[in-house]
Amino acid sequence: MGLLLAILLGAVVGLGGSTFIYGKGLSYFSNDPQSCKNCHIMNDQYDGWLKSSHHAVATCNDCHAPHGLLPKLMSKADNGFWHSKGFTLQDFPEPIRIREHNRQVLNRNCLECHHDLVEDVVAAHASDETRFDCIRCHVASGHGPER
Amino acid sequence: LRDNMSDRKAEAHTTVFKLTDLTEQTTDPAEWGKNFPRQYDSYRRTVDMERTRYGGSEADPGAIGAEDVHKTVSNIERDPRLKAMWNGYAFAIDFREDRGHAYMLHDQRETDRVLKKPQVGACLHCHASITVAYREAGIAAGAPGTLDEPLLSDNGQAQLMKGFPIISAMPYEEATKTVEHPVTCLDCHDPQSNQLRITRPGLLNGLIALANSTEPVPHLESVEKWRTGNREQPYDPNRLASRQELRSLVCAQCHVEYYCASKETLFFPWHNGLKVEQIEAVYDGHTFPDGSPFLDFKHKQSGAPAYKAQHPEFETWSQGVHARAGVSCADCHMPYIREGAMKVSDHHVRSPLLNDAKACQVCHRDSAEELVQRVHIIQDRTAALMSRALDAVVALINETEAAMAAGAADEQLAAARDFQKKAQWRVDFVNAENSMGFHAPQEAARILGEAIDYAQQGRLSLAMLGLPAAGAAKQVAAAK
Amino acid sequence: LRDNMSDRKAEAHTTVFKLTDLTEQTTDPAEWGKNFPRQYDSYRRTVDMERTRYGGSEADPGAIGAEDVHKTVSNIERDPRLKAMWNGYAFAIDFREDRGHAYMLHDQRETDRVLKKPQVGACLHCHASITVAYREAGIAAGAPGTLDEPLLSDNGQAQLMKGFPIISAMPYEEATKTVEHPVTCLDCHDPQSNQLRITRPGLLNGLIALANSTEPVPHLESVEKWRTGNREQPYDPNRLASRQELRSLVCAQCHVEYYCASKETLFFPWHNGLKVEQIEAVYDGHTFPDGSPFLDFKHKQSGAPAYKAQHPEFETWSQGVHARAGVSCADCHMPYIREGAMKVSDHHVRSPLLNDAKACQVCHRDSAEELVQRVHIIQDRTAALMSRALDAVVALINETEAAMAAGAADEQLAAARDFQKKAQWRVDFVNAENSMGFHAPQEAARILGEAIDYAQQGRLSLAMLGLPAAGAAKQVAAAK
Ligand code: HEC
Ligand code: HEC
Ligand code: HEC
Ligand code: HEC
Ligand code: HEC
Ligand code: HEC
Ligand code: HEC
Ligand code: HEC
Ligand code: HEC
Ligand code: HEC
Ligand code: HEC
Ligand code: HEC
Ligand code: HEC
Ligand code: HEC
Ligand SMILES: [Ca+2]
Ligand SMILES: [Ca+2]
Repeated sequence: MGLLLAILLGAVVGLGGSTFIYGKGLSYFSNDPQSCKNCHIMNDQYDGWLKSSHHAVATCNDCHAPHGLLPKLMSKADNGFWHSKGFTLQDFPEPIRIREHNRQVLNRNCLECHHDLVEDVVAAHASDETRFDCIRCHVASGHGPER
Repeated sequence: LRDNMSDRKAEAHTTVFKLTDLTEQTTDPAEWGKNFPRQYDSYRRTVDMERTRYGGSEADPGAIGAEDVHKTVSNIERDPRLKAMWNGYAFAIDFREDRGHAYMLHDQRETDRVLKKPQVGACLHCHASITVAYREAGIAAGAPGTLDEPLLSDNGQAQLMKGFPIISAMPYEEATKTVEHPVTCLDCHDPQSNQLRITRPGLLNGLIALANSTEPVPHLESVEKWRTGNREQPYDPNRLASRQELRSLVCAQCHVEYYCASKETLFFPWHNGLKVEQIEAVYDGHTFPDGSPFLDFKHKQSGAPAYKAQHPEFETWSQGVHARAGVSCADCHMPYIREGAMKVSDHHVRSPLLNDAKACQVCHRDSAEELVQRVHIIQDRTAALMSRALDAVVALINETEAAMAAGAADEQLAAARDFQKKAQWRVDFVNAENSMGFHAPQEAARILGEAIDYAQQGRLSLAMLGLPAAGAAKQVAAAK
Repeated sequence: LRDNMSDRKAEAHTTVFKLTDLTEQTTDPAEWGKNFPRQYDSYRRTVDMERTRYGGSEADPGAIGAEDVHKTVSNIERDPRLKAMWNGYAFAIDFREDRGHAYMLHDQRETDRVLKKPQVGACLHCHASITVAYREAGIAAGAPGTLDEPLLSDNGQAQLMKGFPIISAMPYEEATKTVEHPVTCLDCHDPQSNQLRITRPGLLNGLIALANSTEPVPHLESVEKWRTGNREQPYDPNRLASRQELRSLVCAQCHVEYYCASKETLFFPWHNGLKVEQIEAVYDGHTFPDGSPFLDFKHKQSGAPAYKAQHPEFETWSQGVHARAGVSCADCHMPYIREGAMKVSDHHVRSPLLNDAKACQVCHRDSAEELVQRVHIIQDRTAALMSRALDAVVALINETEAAMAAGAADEQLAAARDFQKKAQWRVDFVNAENSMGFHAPQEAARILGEAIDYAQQGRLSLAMLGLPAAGAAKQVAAAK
C-alpha cells in the first residue's frame, strides 16, 4: 500500500501539482476515454478510436495501459510525466508517435485479449512473443484508417 | 503552467477574429494577414531558399537580377543536353530551378525568355494574382455587373471569362502592369467564407474538357459523378468538387502542362485524359486558329517539329498511387502544423523534404531518414533513366543534322524527325515535372522507357538510310 | 468486459495436440498433418488452378501429361518472341505457366526441358523435399553423425553440405529417384520446435556471399547487423535472422535467380548484391571450373552469348517498397486466415489476387476491387514496356542473322552480340519474375528501359556497318 501511495504521489508530482488537478488529472487514472480526450492533443486519436473496430470493445487503457494494477499505475505515472511535460512545454515531436516501451505494452495487450485466437501463430516462434508484432499488420485496429 | 493551460483551452475555442473586411478586390496578402496572421507568416516564408538532392532551390552566386536578388541556378548550364534539346526555343536561352511562390512574378518579369523574346499576357495566368485584372478587363469589354459581386456569381464568372482572353492576348510588358502580387490568398480562397475555390479560367476550361472525355479519373470523384449525372451544365469544380479534391485543384490552376503563346489563348490539353500520350494526341490533332498545324517550335539543328512540356505535376500525380489513395498536393506540400492549440495549414509551400518529411509521417510510420531515402531511391532511378534518354535524344539530333549536311532530303528525314518529336516530348515531360519521378515513380519510368525507344528508333532510321557520307556524318556527330 | 475475456480464455486453452512424433526424416506431409490438420488442409489445396490477369495458373486443354494431369498453358506458344529469344536453349522447347507447390516435382519430371535435354540432380534443390536425400548422400560420402541428429546441428549441416554437390552432379533420372515429395513441412519447419528454418544449401551459401558484399540490404537487418559485428563465423540465417526475415527467406530458398547445370554446382549469384546489373557483373566475371567463360547458352540464330534469368522474385522484391517496409512474402502469399476459433497461416500458397486481396487489406484499407485495380495498373504498365523491349530484342536477333547472311565478320558483330546479351538478360529478368512487375514496379520499368536502350543500340551498331547487302538483309528480317 505504501508503495502504491508513493507511486500515486510520484504521478501527482510528475503531472505537476495543480496542473494535475486543473487538467482533470485524477481522471487520468480512470478508464474513461474522456480522460484522455481532456487533452485536445489526444483529439485525433480519440476521433480515430470512435471510428475503429474496437470502439465498442476496448477503451484507451485496455490497449495502452499494462493490465496489472501496479504496473498500470507505474506506467501511468511515467507517461503522465511525459504527457504533461510535452503538453506544457509544447516541445514534443509531431506527428505524435508511440514510444517503443508503450508499443510493447500495447502489443502485450492485444495478445491478452486475443490469446486464444492467435495462440498457434504466436507459438510457432518459440517464446519470443515480443517479436510477434500485431501492430505491424493491424495498425488500424485502434484508431481506424485515419489514426 | 496553470496559465498556460487555460490559455490553451481558450485558444481551442477561438475561431477567426474579423479584424478587417476582405473583399473580392483584396489582392494584398498583408490585409488578409490581419485576419489570419499564422497563415500569412508562413506564406511569407516562401522567400526562403534551400536545396534538396533534386528539388528545393539554390541561388546562383554569379547571377544577380532585379532588385539585387540572386537568380536561381540555371538548369540548362547544369545540363547542356537540355539546351541542345530545346535549340530554337526560348527555354534554350534561360531556364532556371524554380523556387518559392514569393518569387513567381519577379522571376517571370526578369527571365530572358521574356526579356529576349516577345511574350503575351497569358503568362500571367499563373504568375500573379490576376483575377481582379481579368474582371476589370471583362467589365470594360461589356461584361455585366460590378467588381463587388462575388467571383463565383454568374456576373463574376462572365467578367472573368470575358477578360481572360483579352489580357492573355496583350503584350507581356503591358499586361504585367495590370498586376501587383504573386499568387495570393484571393486566388485560392473565397474572401467571405475563406473556402477554397478555383479562380483560374485555364483550369475551369481544362476540367470541362477532361470531364467530357471518357478517361477514368478515379482520383477526381466529383468528375466521375458528374459524368453519370445530368450533364446539362458543364462540370464546375466550384459547385461540385469535394474539399479534398480542392486541396489539389487549387494547385492544378498552375502546376499543369499548358499551351500559351501568341497564336492562341492559353489552354490545358486534357481532352483525351491526363496521360502523356493522351496529351500528345491532342496536340497531334490540333491546328492553330490560323490553320497551321500545332507545334511549339521547330528544332533549329534537326528541323524537327517539337512540343515543349511544362510542369505537369498535376497530370503526373494523377497517375500515381497517392492520387488514387486520395492524397492531395496540400497534404504533402501544405501539411497541418500545430500553432498552440490550433492546427493550421503550412502556407510555406515547398519541398516536403525540407520539413523533415513531417508531412509524410502523418501517414507513414517511418523515420524521416527512411522516408527521405525512399524518395531518393525513386528519384535516383528516374534520374539515371532520364540521363539515358537525354543521351539518345541528343545523339538523334546531332545525327539528323549530320544527315542534313550529308545531303539527305526532307522525305528521308521525316521518320527521324517524327521520332525526335515523340522522344523529346516524353523525356521533357518527365524533366519538366518537378518531383524527379516521385509523384508517379513507375509511370515516370515507363515514359522514359518509351522516350529511349523512340529516340533510338530515330537514330536507326537515319543509319538505315545508308547515306554515302554517313561515315563523315557520324564523325561530325561524335565531335559535338 | 475483462471478466468476459478471461472466461473465454479458460474455455478454450487448446495448444497443439501432439498426435505423432515428427523427426528429421518425416518428409511425408500427411504425418505432419496429424499434428497440424489446418495447415495441412490448406497446403493440399495448392493443387487448385485458377488464373488471374497475369498470374495464377491455367490448364492447357490440349496438353495432357503424366498421370492424366493437364499441363499448364505454354508461355512460349502464347508469345513466340520468347521462343525466338531463347533459340538454342532448353526454354525454347518447353516453358509453361507455373502453378501450385503440389505440382513442382510432377512438372519438373515431365517437362520437355528434362525429357529432351540432359539435366542434373541440382534441379531438385527446389522441386522436392530433398534434405534427407542430401544428408544420406553426405553420410555415405563420409560426413559425421547420423540422420537422427537435428539438421541444424554441426553434424547435420556437415552432412547436408557434403551431400548437396554429390546429388547435384548426378544425372536427373537417377537423382530424382532419391526423392518422393514436393516441398513439404520439413523444408521450412523444424520438426521439434516447428520454427521456421532454412534448409537449402543454395540459400545458405548465397546469403554468405551477399553478407560478404558491401551492398546495403536494409530489408535484411540481421545481415546488416552481422556486417558490423564479429565476422569470424560466416553469416547464418538459422542463427541470426529474425522471424520476420525468415518469413521471406524460406521462400528465397527457391524463388531466386540461380545457375545450375552440368558445368558447375548450383549457386546464387549474389556476390555484388541483388540488383540486375550486380548479378550480371558476377556472371560477366565468372569462369566455369573448366576455365571457359560463363554463359548459359549461345544464341542459335545470332551467335550471341546469352544469360537466362529464372524467377528472381526474391531479388525483385528486395528492390521494392514492400521489402523496405518489412513486408514479407508470407504476409502476402500466406496470410492469416481464420479457421474456427483459431487463426492460422494459409498454406495454400498462391496469388493474393485469388483470395480477394484479403492479405492486402489488413494494411491497405481499400476494397478488394481497388486493390486488384492497383495491381493491374502496375502490371499493365510493365507488360506494355516488356512488349516494347521484346520487339526490340527480336528485331536485333533477326538483323544480326541477316548481317551474318550478308557476310559480316565476327568482329563486326561483336557489339551487336554484346548488346543482345545485355538487353536479353534484362527483359528476361523481368519476364521470369512472376509478378509482372508488382514486386517492385519502378525497378521493373527501369530494367525494361535499359533493355530497350541496349537492344536498339545493338540494331544501330548493325545498321552503321553499312553492309552492302544490308537492304536485302533487312528484307530477310522483315519477312520473319
Ligand atoms: C484496440 C486498441 C486501442 C485502443 C482502444 C486505443 N488505442 Fe491508441 N493506439 C493503438 C495502436 C495499434 C496504435 C499505433 C501504434 C503503432 O503504430 O505503433 C496506437 C497509438 C496511439 C497514440 C500514438 C500515436 C501514434 O500514431 O503512434 C496515441 C496518442 C493513442 N494511441 C492514444 C489513444 C487514446 C487517447 C485512446 C482512447 C481514446 C486510444 N489510444 C485507444 C491501439 C489502441
Ligand atoms: C496532459 C495532457 C494529456 C492527457 C490527459 C493524455 N495525453 Fe497522451 N500525450 C500528450 C502529449 C503532449 C503527448 C506527446 C508526448 C511525447 O510524444 O513526448 C502524448 C502522447 C501520447 C502517446 C504517444 C507517446 C508515447 O509516450 O508513447 C500515447 C500512446 C498517449 N499519449 C496515450 C494517452 C492515453 C491512453 C491517455 C489517457 C489515459 C492520454 N494519452 C492522456 C498529452 C496528454
Ligand atoms: C480489452 C480487450 C481487447 C484488447 C486489449 C484488444 N482487443 Fe482486439 N478485439 C477485442 C474484441 C472483444 C473484439 C471483437 C470480438 C472478436 O471477434 O473477438 C476484437 C476484434 C479485433 C479484431 C477484428 C476486427 C478488426 O479490427 O478487423 C482485430 C484484428 C483485433 N481485435 C486486433 C487487436 C489488436 C492488434 C490489438 C492491440 C493493438 C487488440 N485487438 C487489442 C478485444 C480486445
Ligand atoms: C502478417 C500480418 C498479421 C499479423 C502480424 C497479425 N495479424 Fe491478425 N490478422 C491478419 C489477417 C490477414 C487477418 C484476417 C484473417 C481473415 O480474414 O480470415 C487477421 C485477423 C485477425 C483477427 C480477427 C479474426 C476474425 O476474423 O475475427 C484478430 C482478432 C487478430 N487478427 C489479432 C491479431 C493479434 C492479437 C496479433 C498479434 C499477436 C495479430 N493479429 C498479428 C494479419 C496479421
Ligand atoms: C505524397 C506526397 C506528395 C504529393 C501528394 C504531391 N507531392 Fe509534390 N513533391 C513531393 C516530393 C517528395 C517532392 C520532391 C521534393 C524534392 O525533391 O525535394 C515533390 C516535388 C514537387 C515540386 C518541386 C518542388 C521543389 O522543391 O522544387 C512541385 C512544384 C510539386 N511537388 C507540386 C505538387 C503538386 C502541384 C501536387 C498535386 C498535383 C503535388 N506536388 C503532390 C511530394 C508530394
Ligand atoms: C497562381 C499559380 C500557382 C498556384 C495556384 C500554385 N502555384 Fe506553386 N508555383 C507557381 C510558380 C509560378 C512557381 C515557381 C516560382 C518561381 O520559381 O519563381 C511555383 C513553385 C512551387 C513550388 C516550388 C518551390 C521550390 O522551392 O522550388 C512548389 C513546391 C509549389 N509551387 C507547390 C504548389 C502547391 C502544392 C500549390 C497548391 C497548394 C501551388 N503550388 C499553387 C505557381 C502556382
Ligand atoms: C499554366 C500555368 C503557367 C503558365 C501559363 C506559365 N507559367 Fe511559368 N511557371 C508555372 C509553374 C507552376 C512554375 C513552377 C514550376 C516549374 O518551374 O517547372 C513556373 C515557373 C516559371 C519560371 C521559373 C523557372 C524557369 O522556368 O526559369 C519562369 C521564369 C516562368 N515560369 C516564366 C513563364 C513565362 C515567360 C510564361 C509565359 C510564356 C509562363 N511562365 C507561363 C506556371 C505557369
Ligand atoms: C496556393 C493556394 C493558397 C494560397 C495562395 C493561400 N492558401 Fe490558405 N489554404 C490553402 C489550402 C489548400 C488550405 C487548406 C484548406 C482545407 O483543407 O480546406 C488553406 C487553408 C487556409 C486557412 C484555413 C485554416 C488552415 O490553416 O487550414 C486559412 C485561414 C488560410 N488558408 C488563409 C490564407 C491566407 C491569409 C493566405 C494569404 C496570405 C492564403 N491562405 C493563401 C491554399 C492556399
Ligand atoms: C495522407 C496520407 C499520405 C501522405 C501525407 C503521404 N503518403 Fe505516401 N502513401 C500513402 C498511401 C495511401 C500510399 C499507397 C500505399 C498504401 O496504401 O499504403 C502511399 C505510398 C507511398 C510510397 C510507395 C508508393 C510509390 O509511389 O512508390 C512511398 C515511397 C511514399 N508513399 C512516400 C511518401 C512520402 C515521402 C511522403 C511525404 C513527402 C508521403 N508518402 C506522404 C499515403 C500518404
Ligand atoms: C505486398 C505483397 C507481396 C509480397 C510482399 C510478395 N508478393 Fe509475390 N505477388 C504479389 C502479387 C500481387 C502478385 C501478382 C499475382 C497475380 O498476378 O495474380 C505476386 C506474384 C507472385 C508469384 C507468381 C504467382 C502466380 O500466381 O503465378 C510468385 C511466385 C511470387 N509472387 C512469389 C513471391 C516471393 C517469393 C516473395 C518474397 C520474396 C513475394 N512474392 C513477395 C504480392 C506480393
Ligand atoms: C523448395 C522450393 C520452394 C520453396 C521453399 C517455395 N517455393 Fe514457391 N514454388 C516452387 C516451385 C518449383 C513452384 C512451381 C511449381 C510448378 O509450377 O510446378 C512454385 C510456385 C509458387 C507460386 C505460384 C503458384 C501459382 O499458382 O502459379 C507461388 C505464389 C509461390 N511458389 C510462392 C512461394 C512462397 C511465398 C514461398 C515461401 C513461403 C515459396 N513459394 C516457397 C518452389 C518453392
Ligand atoms: C533455385 C531454385 C530452382 C532450381 C535450382 C530449379 N528450379 Fe524449376 N522452378 C523454381 C521455381 C521457384 C519455379 C516457379 C517459378 C517459375 O516458374 O518461374 C520453378 C518452375 C519450374 C517449372 C514449371 C514452369 C516451367 O518453367 O515450365 C519447371 C518445369 C521447372 N521449374 C523445371 C526445372 C528444371 C528442369 C530445373 C533444373 C535445370 C529446375 N527447375 C531448377 C525453382 C528452381
Ligand atoms: C514454403 C514454406 C512452408 C512450408 C512448405 C510449410 N510451411 Fe508451415 N509455415 C510457413 C510460414 C512462413 C509460417 C509462418 C511462421 C511464422 O510467422 O513464424 C508457417 C507457420 C506454420 C505453423 C504455425 C501456425 C501458423 O499457422 O502460423 C504451423 C503449425 C505450420 N506452419 C505447419 C506446417 C505443416 C503441417 C506443413 C506441411 C503440411 C507446413 N507448415 C509447410 C512456411 C511453410
Ligand atoms: C504487412 C503490410 C502490407 C501488406 C500485407 C501489403 N502491403 Fe502494400 N504496402 C505496404 C506498405 C508499408 C507500403 C509502402 C507505402 C506505405 O508506407 O504505405 C505499401 C505499398 C503498396 C503499394 C504502392 C507501392 C508500389 O509498389 O507501387 C501498392 C500498390 C500496394 N502496397 C499494394 C498491395 C497489395 C495489392 C497487397 C496484397 C497483395 C499488399 N500491398 C500487401 C504494406 C503492406
Ligand atoms: Ca525548386
Ligand atoms: Ca502461375
